[in-house]
Amino acid sequence: MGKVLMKGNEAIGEAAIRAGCLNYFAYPITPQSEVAEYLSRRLPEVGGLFLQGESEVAVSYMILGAAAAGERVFTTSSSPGISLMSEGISYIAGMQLPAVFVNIMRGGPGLGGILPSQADYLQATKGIGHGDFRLLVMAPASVQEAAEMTMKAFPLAEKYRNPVMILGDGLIGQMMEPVEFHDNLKTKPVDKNGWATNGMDTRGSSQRNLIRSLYLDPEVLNRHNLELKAKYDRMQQEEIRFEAVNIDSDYKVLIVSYGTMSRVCRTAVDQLKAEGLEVGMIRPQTVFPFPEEAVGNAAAGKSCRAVASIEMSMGQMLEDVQRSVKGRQPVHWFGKCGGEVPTPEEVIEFVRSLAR
Amino acid sequence: MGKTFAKPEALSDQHTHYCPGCTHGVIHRLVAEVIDELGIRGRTVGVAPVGCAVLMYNYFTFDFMESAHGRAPAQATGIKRVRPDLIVFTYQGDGDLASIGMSEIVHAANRGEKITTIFVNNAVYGMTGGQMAPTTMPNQRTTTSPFGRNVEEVGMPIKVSELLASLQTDAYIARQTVIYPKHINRAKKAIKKAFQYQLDGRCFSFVEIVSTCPTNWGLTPVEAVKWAEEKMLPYYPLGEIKTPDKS
Amino acid sequence: MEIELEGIVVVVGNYGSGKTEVAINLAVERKKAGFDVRVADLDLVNPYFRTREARSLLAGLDIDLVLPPEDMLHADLPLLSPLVAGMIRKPSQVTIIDVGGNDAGATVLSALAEAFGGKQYHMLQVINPLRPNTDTIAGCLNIRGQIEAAARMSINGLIGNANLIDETTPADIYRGVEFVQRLSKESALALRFVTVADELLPEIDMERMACPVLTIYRQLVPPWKKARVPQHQFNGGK
Amino acid sequence: MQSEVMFAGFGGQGILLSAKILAHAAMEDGLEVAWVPSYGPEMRGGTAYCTVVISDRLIGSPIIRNPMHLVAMNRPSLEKFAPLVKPNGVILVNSTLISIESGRDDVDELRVPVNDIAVRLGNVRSANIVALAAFVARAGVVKMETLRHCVKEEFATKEKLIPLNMAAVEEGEKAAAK
Repeated sequence: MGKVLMKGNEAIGEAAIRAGCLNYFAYPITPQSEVAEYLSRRLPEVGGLFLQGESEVAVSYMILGAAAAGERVFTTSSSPGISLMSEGISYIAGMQLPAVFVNIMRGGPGLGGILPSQADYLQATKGIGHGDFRLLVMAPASVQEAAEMTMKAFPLAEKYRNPVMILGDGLIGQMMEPVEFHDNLKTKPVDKNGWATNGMDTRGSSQRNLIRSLYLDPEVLNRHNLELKAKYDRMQQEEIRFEAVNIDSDYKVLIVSYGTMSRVCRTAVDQLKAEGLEVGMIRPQTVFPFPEEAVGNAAAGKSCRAVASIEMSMGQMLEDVQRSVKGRQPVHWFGKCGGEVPTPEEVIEFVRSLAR
Repeated sequence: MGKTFAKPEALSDQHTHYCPGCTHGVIHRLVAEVIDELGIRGRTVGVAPVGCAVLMYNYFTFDFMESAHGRAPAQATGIKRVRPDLIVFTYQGDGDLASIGMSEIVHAANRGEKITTIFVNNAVYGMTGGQMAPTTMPNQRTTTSPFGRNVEEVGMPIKVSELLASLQTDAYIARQTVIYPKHINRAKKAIKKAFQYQLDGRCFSFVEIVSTCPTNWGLTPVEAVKWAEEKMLPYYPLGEIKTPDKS
Repeated sequence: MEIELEGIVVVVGNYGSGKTEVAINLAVERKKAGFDVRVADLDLVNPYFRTREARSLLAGLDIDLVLPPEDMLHADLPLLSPLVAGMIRKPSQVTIIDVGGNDAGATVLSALAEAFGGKQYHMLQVINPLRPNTDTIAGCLNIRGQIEAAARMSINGLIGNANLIDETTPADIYRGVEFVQRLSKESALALRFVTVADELLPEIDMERMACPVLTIYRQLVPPWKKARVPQHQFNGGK
Repeated sequence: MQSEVMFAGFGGQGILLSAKILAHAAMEDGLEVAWVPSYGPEMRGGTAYCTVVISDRLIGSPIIRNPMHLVAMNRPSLEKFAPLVKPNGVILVNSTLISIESGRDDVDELRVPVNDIAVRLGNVRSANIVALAAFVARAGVVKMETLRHCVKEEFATKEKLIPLNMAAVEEGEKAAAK
């Protein structure tokens, strides 16, 4: 199959099917309702399950139940809906279940607006629910990448027995671009008989499985948390992904930007280069784990004079960038968060001001 | 006699943590007996609530999972929809099911999820220390209704079974109790019927069990049984409230 | 003056009145005075600062402590162990029952009415006049009424426990004694003893104390503090 | 080489659809493409607009303040967006509904009465295809042949609409030639 022109939302739905996930529970919310609309037609064609839940809260527990039963499962939502799911996500992390959540972010706080935003960065990367846990978070910058990351999310969720999040924004969901589905990203689910509550007969076992997050003994709960932490540490070792743009040049300014915002920054980098100002960019493809070392090394480049975190939020990723730069350079922030995506011209003007 | 008192295979050896006079132990046993009798232990998944029965998974010998407060029916939906061959039940109290989880139970029932719910109604939040529940009786004193449930302020107790029965989707809905030995057989029959409807792929099935909480009611076990009989049963009448066969 | 208490001692009071600290230290004192002592943790309403915090101290002194099963100690569950009814039915020389706060905590006593049936007991209300709601005589009597109604048992004695924890001064102690004596007169409830923290004891003029004194070696301390160790010469605070 | 085409008009004028067909054609021509809608309340009645970015290399920002070209289906969109078009771009004006001019002398202003043409063809709803074809014929951002193919494919599931829309393509192309 060659390229097809698809909306990001549709591509995410199709990618999940291609990845071998045939179970989808969801609740509609703009700007990601197309995923549900697409899958409500598409999943029955492939013998899959589509169910619209009564709320995002309920959906998060349908996901939990299906994941506990050992099946691949995912859902999609947007910022306010993800907040409602955060309770279930916390349980899923505590129970060490694999599941995939897609957040097509919109502006907030509160009802905010339906236009694109990256306002849930901290929520996604620092602790989306109660308790000590992390999600593995991937941030696509194109429809193609949204599809690929969705496909990769399932084996990663199973590898770590942890929820994985695709952190897109309204534009990634709504934009159409050509997309190609690569069959080599299709994976078989791992054997889950060791822990899934899929019925003893299914496993041919007389040992029952128990799935819980309740540990009354404080020492046992501490051990459980250490076990979780070890997984997050391992993600730091094995899962960091990023793209480096124009990093071989003698860049004076380093941009760190992800998702839709990084596309805008890329145009700015190209135009500034044409004008004779070299600008480098690190584009995190995983925002947890964050490419701390790559950003730190790039910031230490000998010609680098300033670092800018450019985001569609009020300096949320900035904290990770500052942490990575470790004081070696001044770190600046530029962004907007009302649904309006900063234009290349605005980014150019800001970067020029840093280079002066 | 010996046979009746043998421990069901579905029940573990562990002693329960329940207070003297609490009916959870009896209801657990009935569920276990039914699962044994239907021969479905190997394909049953239980969903435990938040409430006094939060640790109930310790007392059974088949697959079990914990749920968050009120969410068990959504979770059971998730399991059942992806594995329709499994037998899935939730076991919930009145705070869990009728308050924080009202939305989940209503929609699971209305979708006609082929799951079974055992609903233990003792008119009080047990776990958190005897606070008012949606099913607390008028004028009943609890730690958050110290002057008695004022129905002018907080409304009448919710009759969950009747509420669910009003949905137009097919369902099996029954209310029983286990406060006196004479009730226990009827309760077990209702539970068995509920599981049978699920096994047959028929409909959502729901059994409410009117129960006691001597510790939080501040009554002796004997008094608690009397209180349930005199105060609760007239308001929460026993029997089959809805069957799919009648609709 | 010596503390005189034998048989079943039920310790009740409002939230934060210091019931548990009193119950633990009373158990230690009675043990040192030569009695067989058992303690039941009957606080089902508050998951923090319960008798169970002092279980190693009590075990070291060979004081039997009835608790929910070990694996349930941190459960947010109202676990009424059937053992409690048993120890009321067959009390040891001193059986101390540490009840939860307010009427909510006392409700469980009502569920144990059968075990108490016909038995003599001391039901002592702990009063800290430096707590809200028990800073007036009327307040104390109001709480007494609520607890008695919930427990369906009668309070028949008082324990004065005036303290501001680390900030307690001798003046607080003297004023506290006066207060509980006045309360004792107006309510006709016997004042069984008052408490003084061991650190404060050297500053107290015992001549001014017109009732027995129980020394409190604080056990229920936050994690950054160490519990006090009861001294061997402990002898009822005389 | 990158060009950006902004389609703008009332909701319901088929703005998103003609943009999508253009995006599809660009993809078929082997170009990089991004179709970027404005979504939200304006989709339902007010001014709707949609941008198609076409490039022979990786597309950076899909957010375009100054498009190369504009297809304006109603007067508010011409007033709003005409000043933003880059010099030497094409502005297609739906002259059936727009009496004013763009006011630009540095662009190629193509005035086509697309609604009138569509009505003459038998269905006013084909106006968007007339406009698309006229625009492509003038601006040459994709091959006409590819466009024809993509229009046919778009209506593949509603086969009886194909003749009407193919006629719309022909008439649009003709109008641009005049």
